[in-house]
Amino acid sequence: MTSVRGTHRRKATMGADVATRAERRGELLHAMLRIRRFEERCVELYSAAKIRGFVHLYIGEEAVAVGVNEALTAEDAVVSTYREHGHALARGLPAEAIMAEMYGRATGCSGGRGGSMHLFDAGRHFYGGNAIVAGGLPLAAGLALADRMCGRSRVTCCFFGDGAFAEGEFHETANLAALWGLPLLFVCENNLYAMGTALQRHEAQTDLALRAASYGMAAWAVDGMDVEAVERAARRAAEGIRGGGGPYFLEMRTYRFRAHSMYDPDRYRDKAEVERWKARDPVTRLADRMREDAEPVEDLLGETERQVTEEIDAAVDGAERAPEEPVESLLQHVTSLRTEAT
Amino acid sequence: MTSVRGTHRRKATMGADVATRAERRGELLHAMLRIRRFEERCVELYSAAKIRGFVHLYIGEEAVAVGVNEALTAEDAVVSTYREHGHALARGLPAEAIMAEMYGRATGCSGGRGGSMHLFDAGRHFYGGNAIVAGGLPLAAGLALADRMCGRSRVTCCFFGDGAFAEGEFHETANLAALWGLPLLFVCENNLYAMGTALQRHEAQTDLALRAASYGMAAWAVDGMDVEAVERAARRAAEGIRGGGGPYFLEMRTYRFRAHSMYDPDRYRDKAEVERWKARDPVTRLADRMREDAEPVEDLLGETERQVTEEIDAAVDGAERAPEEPVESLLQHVTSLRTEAT
Amino acid sequence: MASDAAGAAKTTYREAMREALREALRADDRVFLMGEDVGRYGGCFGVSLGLLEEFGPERILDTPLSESAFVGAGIGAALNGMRPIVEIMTVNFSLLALDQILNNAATLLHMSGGQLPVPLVIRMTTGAGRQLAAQHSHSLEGWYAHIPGIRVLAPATIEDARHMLAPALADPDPVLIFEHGSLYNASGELGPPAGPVDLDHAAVRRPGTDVSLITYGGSLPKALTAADELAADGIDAEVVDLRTLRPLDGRAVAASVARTHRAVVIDEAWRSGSLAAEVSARIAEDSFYELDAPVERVCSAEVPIPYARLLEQAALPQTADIIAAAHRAVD
Amino acid sequence: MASDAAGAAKTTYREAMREALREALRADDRVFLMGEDVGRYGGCFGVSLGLLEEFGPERILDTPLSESAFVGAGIGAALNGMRPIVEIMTVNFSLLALDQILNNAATLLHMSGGQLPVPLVIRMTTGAGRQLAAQHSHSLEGWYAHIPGIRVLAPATIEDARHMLAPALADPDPVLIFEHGSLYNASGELGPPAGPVDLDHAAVRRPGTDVSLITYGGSLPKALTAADELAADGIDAEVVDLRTLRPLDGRAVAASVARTHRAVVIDEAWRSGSLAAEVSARIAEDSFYELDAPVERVCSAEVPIPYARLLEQAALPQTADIIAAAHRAVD
Ligand SMILES: Cc1ncc(C[n+]2csc(CCOP(=O)(O)OP(=O)(O)O)c2C)c(N)n1
Ligand SMILES: Cc1ncc(C[n+]2csc(CCOP(=O)(O)OP(=O)(O)O)c2C)c(N)n1
Ligand SMILES: [Mg+2]
Ligand SMILES: [Mg+2]
Repeated sequence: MTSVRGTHRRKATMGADVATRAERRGELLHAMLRIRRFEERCVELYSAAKIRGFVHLYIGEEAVAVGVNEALTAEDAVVSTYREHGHALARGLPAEAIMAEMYGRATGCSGGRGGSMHLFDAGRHFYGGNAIVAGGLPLAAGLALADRMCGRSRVTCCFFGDGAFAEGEFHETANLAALWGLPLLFVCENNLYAMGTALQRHEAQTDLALRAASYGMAAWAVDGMDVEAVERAARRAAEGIRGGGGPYFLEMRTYRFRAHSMYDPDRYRDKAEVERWKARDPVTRLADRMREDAEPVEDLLGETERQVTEEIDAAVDGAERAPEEPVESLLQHVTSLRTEAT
Repeated sequence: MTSVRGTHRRKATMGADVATRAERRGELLHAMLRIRRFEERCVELYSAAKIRGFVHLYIGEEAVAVGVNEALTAEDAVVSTYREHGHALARGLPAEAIMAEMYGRATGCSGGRGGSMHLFDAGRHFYGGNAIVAGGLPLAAGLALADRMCGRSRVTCCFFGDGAFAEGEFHETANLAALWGLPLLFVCENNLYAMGTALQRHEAQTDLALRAASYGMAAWAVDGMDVEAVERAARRAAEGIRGGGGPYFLEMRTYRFRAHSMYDPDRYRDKAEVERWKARDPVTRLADRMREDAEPVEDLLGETERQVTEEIDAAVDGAERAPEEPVESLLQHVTSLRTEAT
Repeated sequence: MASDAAGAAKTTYREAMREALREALRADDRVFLMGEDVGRYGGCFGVSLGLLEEFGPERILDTPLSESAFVGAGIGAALNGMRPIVEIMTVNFSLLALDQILNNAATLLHMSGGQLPVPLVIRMTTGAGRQLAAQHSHSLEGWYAHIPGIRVLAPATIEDARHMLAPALADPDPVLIFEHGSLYNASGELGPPAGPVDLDHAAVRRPGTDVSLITYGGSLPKALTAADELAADGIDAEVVDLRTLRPLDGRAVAASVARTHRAVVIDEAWRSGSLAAEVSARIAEDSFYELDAPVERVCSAEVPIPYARLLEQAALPQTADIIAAAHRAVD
Repeated sequence: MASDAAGAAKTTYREAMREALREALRADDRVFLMGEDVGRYGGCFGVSLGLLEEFGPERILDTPLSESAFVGAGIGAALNGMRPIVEIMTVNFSLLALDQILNNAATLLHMSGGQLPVPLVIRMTTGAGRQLAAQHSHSLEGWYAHIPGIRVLAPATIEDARHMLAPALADPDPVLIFEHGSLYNASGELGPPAGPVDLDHAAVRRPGTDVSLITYGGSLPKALTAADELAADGIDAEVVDLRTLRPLDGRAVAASVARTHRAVVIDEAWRSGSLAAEVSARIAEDSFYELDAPVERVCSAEVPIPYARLLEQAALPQTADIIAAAHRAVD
């Protein structure tokens, strides 16, 4: 099983063959920092009005996308939300394709039609990018159903938030997946808030793994700020799914360090709460662990920052120089064959 | 607390004052037989094309409507489904108003506009009659919310089927009710089938009470073929709700003896299964229990049959002679004030 | 289906649909049928009776009551190489899946810049007339015809019931098929196939010169009856069956109006905001200088469809209403 | 809100809505506001900011993400004596509650033979123009205007934002209010109230004699700008703001067309099956002999609204399109 990661990165394998622990951790660190820095650049570009629309940052939650992705192969499918830069980057979408998309350029990963909330990459089985909360879940069940029907041993991984848990679509999909034993990995990113509404104000039972288990599927809560814990849990779940164990549910306990979106003045959270969670920053946490384990980290960090900056600079540069999608192509892709006659 | 029951019946009180056990059982028997015979007459009238549309029979499930109703006061609200003759009769809607409705007459309890699936009685807080599976659940939460907001100690009782359990609306309503502690009694009539789909083919976890409990509300399974067991459970739940204990969930294990609707050739069930359940007929079961307890039952049964027949004869007679709703009134009640300008 | 010597077979609309399903399931392993009670029950209107026995539970999937999830699952399966046919029992319940249809099925192709076509067929029953009351009598296909990215079909004849499914499955994009509940028992001869149905064009079901009766689906039989009766009054009505509600064949409509100069649009939906409004607007806009009289619309009264037979019949478009409208247009 | 000496106050559409909510909550204990993030967050577009602090969590209810349940709960609460105002963040998400709105809110009164009026107000944002892409840019108010039993409002001015809520709450039946997202920041003077807004009638926002520009909601400012520019070309355009999309004020439309004999209908929805189709059809049907030219429709391109600014702008009706259509109608 090959993990799918960012561009020009060496592929890691699950076995004990190649990578030492330090190397593996270095890769995880790289993957997380890449997301972090990419999004920080997005903020700047948003302020500079280069990027528009709704943009939802993943900063703080990087361990989830990166850790889960370690358990997926290039054949597996990912269904995501509007907060999906991290998922897309971890999945291996080129930073430039994502950046160009946010610039609304023709070279964007959705041809400029999607923007931040709708990143797609059919070749990488990255099915987007859904801005209807919980709207990706039924779709993910269908991807998994097709795999089962065709006897493929793929996993479909569906990311969604704690807020999505309350929607009827979650319930219907969980029931369907458990009933039919679908090869579906539910990854609930419980960041304790649905926009401004705290978990305990939108869920009667705040132990989401417990609730999910009631459908009769394996379900665990995971420390979503610990990328290695995420990876372990995701691997175990993915193996279970590949072995025919039906759907698995992972509740990732995580936190977003930034506001819900660029428009959100973030009035509903206690600053102290945010600080407490920042103390568990998945990037520094992994770096600290490496230090504790006497693994070389300072140089690595410096080199990683350099590589990441270089990649993002190139991405921005590419996006800046990319062509706009011509207005004449507006009606293209409404349907596959005809230009929409109406 | 006064129980609300069929027409011209003596009101029973909860206390130990009036009714002996035999008398109480006699009343339950009467209420169940009334539903049974009413629906048997419906079948005849349907064959004679007096009644049209979709008609869903409750035969076999009478203990649920009758037992639950014992726990409700005249102030409490009931939200029902398209299989609601039993709920409506137990609630005290006059048989004639229901029959006239099925005849499509002006004197019907919905002015002929609703038919079998849409019985209403605002005065009796009987909110229908919903033919969208699970569609009544959100509405019931709202009734309960208003009661809580106004400090009323009413219970809103919402009936729905096992099939409805899979719909997103159930999940959303269960979460909302448990989260907000609404005075809502969920009564899930688990008759093991949603149309032709057996419970184990539509629910991943077939223990519905267990699943409901996962929302953090009290939830029990009840023998829905035993009217006294139903009554006990419903009373306990209603008391809990009135005491501020939030929503309760009762899974009534029951069975429909007839096909899903008049159109259903009932191909998907094992005849032996139907027979096994018929052996647990709630009417004969209660009668048998009375016999075991040496309570007089034969005369009572005879007298009850006589009364019920008389009532139903009168209902049919009334419906037959009732006026059609004039076609000129078609646009009435589309809106309250204006005749719908468009 | 009983065949006579000439090869024409007596069949019903229901059987024709079933034959179309059977043929599709036989022809392509990627095709499967999914929905509530399509299997053991045989379909709520009996359309899929016997298919479970023939094709097995891996290809005829009974779903839980969860319209959003199983329609969404159809979309996902279509994205992932299958050719699902999803049955929603009736259009009334399709509202619960409308988000999936609009925001995923219809939108993914464009939103992904052309990467994700969704070759999905969704079938559902529509319409009133059987005293099923307000929540079971909607005619909402006009709403679906508003959505870019999907194709909307309304087979009104036994031929179309039999032969529209194959080209619908061949379409790389989502296709919605609306089957009017009153048509299932319609029976007639089914001739030898005239090739796959052309899904881009309306059909003139009866040529005429005095007035165009433009309709689709369950209202077609009423329009044809009206045309017969109008003929007795000396009015030669042309009957146009739209067949495809999206993309709408505006040219066929304009061509008919160019012949007759008068038009009546018949649609069982509520009048305001109906598909008939779109057709009427197009005629007025595109055939303004051809029209000799205002376009007439014959639609349902704007009222939740009532149960009582007389009220229901009064609410729905009737042959007499069509005849009266045609007279108004012609006089 | 800053008042000047004359009593006119400078305010925004957003503040006007908020004032209307505040007034309603103060005036009637039965009124409460419920929806996603209406409380602690202050409303996703900031409309209800501060109301939680003023009225407390029993009257400003943050709900879970469950559109069907909380809209249905609004219906139930309305049936049981309350006067709920339910906010759905945007019309895009309202699809998840459409079954409740159509099959319960709009239908219960009639289906119960007049026993169960539903005095419920539902507010939601609609429209495109802010690069929010395909799933956040719908203009589906036309669908709602198809439903018998409800009233559909589209306040396009600060006055209407301020003064439509009270009569909406006084209506014994469900009222849907569509607030175009591009209007929230519109600012202007709010004069002293001219009495409650008449919810049955359209308003002529600019009288004219040469052509009627008929529109509503977020397209009104564009139509007014177009009228100004047309005036420079010597074309005197009348601008009609429909305000109430159901029941539609057909008389006001006909009266305007009787004055101008030419009409352009502007609507941000996709053209086919838009509300503009209904308006166009009505004009063609009711004002056939008044019309000197085909009705023009200026609508959105039939495409999921794309993110990229140029594409999005190309998809939406623009002032220049309105001007061009008016020229076509007049020439
Ligand atoms: C059906 C629907 N309702 C409401 C919204 C508006 N909205 C966007 S994100 C969001 C919060 C979602 O919270 P959660 O699922 O926890 O994900 P998070 O944003 O925390 O990652 C809301 C209410 C939406 N996009 N879709
Ligand atoms: C949303 C919706 N989907 C489908 C149907 C068609 N339908 C009517 S009753 C029914 C089965 C419901 O089963 P259950 O909830 O168990 O109730 P029961 O009929 O057994 O009492 C179905 C599928 C419907 N009315 N509404
Ligand atoms: Mg969250
Ligand atoms: Mg059942």
